[in-house]
Amino acid sequence: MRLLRTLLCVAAFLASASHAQDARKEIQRYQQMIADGSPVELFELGGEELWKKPQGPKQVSLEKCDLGKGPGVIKGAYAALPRYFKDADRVMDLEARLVHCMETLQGRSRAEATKAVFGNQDTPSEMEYLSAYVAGHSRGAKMAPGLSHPKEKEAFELGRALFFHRAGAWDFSCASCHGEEGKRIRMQDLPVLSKPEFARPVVATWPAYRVSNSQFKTMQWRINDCYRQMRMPEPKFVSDATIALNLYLAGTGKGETYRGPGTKR
Amino acid sequence: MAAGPMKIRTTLAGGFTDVRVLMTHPMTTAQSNQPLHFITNVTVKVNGKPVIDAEISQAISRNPVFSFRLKGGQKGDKVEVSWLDNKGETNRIESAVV
Amino acid sequence: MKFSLFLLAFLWTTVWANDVQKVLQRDFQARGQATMDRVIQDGVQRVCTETGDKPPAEVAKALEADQMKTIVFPSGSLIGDWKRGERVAQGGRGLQWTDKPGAPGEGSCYNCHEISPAEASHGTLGPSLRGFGKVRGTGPDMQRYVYGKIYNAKAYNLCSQMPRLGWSGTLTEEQIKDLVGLLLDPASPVNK
Amino acid sequence: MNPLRRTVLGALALLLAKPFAALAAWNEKAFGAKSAADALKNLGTGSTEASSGLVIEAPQIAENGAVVPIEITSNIPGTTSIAVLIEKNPFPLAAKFDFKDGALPFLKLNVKMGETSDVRVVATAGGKHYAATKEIKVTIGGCGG
Repeated sequence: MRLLRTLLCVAAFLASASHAQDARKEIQRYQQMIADGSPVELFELGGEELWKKPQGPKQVSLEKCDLGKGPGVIKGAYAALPRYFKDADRVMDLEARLVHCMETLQGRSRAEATKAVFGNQDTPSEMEYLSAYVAGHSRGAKMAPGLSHPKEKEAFELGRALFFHRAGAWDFSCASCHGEEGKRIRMQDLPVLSKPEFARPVVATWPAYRVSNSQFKTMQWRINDCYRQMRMPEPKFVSDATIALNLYLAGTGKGETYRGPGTKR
Repeated sequence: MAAGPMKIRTTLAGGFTDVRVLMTHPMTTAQSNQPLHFITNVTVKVNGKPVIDAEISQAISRNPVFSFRLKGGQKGDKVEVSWLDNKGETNRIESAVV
Repeated sequence: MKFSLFLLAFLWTTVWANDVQKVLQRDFQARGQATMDRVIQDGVQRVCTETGDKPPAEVAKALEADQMKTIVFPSGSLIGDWKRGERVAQGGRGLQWTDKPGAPGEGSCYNCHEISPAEASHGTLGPSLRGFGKVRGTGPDMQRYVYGKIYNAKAYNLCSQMPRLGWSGTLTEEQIKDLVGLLLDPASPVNK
Repeated sequence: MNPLRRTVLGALALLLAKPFAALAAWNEKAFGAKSAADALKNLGTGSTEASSGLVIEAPQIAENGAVVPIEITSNIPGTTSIAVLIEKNPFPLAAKFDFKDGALPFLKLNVKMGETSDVRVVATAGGKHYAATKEIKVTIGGCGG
């Protein structure tokens, strides 16, 4: 695939700047068409199987997992995440909560449950399948992450501070790329994620299938891969920092109707 | 994920039946440094009778998605889609029109 | 008065930046060449974070002068091979945990800048550099400016979003000269 | 010859050595052809005439060549087959669909494109062959690393 990508990288297509507007429209049409023909449902299907499959020392499924709407309630659960969970005394996003359920319900060790959280095109991870399944059950629900509990407020503020915090070998913050309107990286439009009008369509379409590498990707992965490109060390999976950033984005984009899992370039 | 799950949706539309089918398949090309592995044949049957026979190549995207349209149709019609790949693996899925 | 107000704001926000740094130290881990020392902010990163990239003029001036001292200017012509420069500008590797340690880095230039008219897939985070040498000249001062700007952009604009490509060890002296060539050489497509 | 083309050619040569006929019908010669003209000849649809009854719905620009969505409708009465060719792919023939009684000559599929290319669609109806083409430009966005 890398070779094909490299070949595609050198393929230029815009004859002149005057065509930029048409090009944008055509790219939107492309995005619409790939969304219509997306294999995203295959991942939802795979996730349903894993959700119902008895696993771990206790050989139980995740069907009793409480994602915030009560044990076993999946409908609308993703749209209300991240949020504070009293039983864990912590703000959690979907993936953090799934790990929690794997530990408490299935008796699995944290190390085992998180040993391969980011899959590849040949072996998507359990986390990716489950995210697709759970998020799919929020289609049509309004995004309403937890923003009222003191720990939720604290996490939101930490997320904001992280968003603007410059560090790493290249001095980047999230805002270095996502801070100014109307900018692109290569041909890719960059949403200003600190502004609701830009954050809303983004949070309403993650997690997502990426056609460029045929992989289903979660929000934890999205944050991880941004930090990789920012030349930072790696954020630990479902650490407070990643959840805070996730809540900052979800909170900034709240109110949008969830229409994911999305399909991206 | 070779020969993973398939998904099918068959819905009555104005005067025809819309069939949308998803297949889990790597559809590898040679440059992935993996053996060439792709679906070669796809067949669509309605109530056991073949209506579409397709020969396809590695130029079809990974995890193939196809839409077809069947003439007329009524609720309860059985639509079956099956595939065969170059290694002889196969998979099939059936659905009743809604 | 103005400055003391700034100092006050500085002290208040310092608490936040320190907190964030502690969070990063707790919640991030070294991977490959992306080691944990990278989460420790240097003075430039700290001041820019705390002032929302708008440092007071006198602070900016002082820190820019410090950054200028980090630049090692080679002697002689700084115009390298624009063809090699184009490859450095196209590539996006270097310093990530997925990159091979010790392998030559690349500039990621097209991610943010329009450069050669032949490459339509360019970003817009930075200004267009088309016709750079033709418009701005190619003399020793301009060569020095371009070399220095690529080596350490913060010496010219403290809170620029452009990485310090030489200072960070991303690009070598030769690679930067090749990029200077790409922007200034009259034979480069940039100036056609 | 570009490296993509070379590796695909090599692998296809290996593939063609296998006893493929033992499985279902798969037109090795047409799929192994390196030009659209050869592929069409091997499909037995060598001479075609342009037809506005053959409609290709596709974006003019594909952000990623790994997935290029194409929708094809034939309004030509009696259409029995539709072939899809990507002119500049190492092996242009992507797929061929035979429609029997009970199916409408319509399909939607996702194809891979190595570079900007014409997409040619050939429909067969009443023993005649009809063609339509559409150019799709391919690019890729995002960071290079």
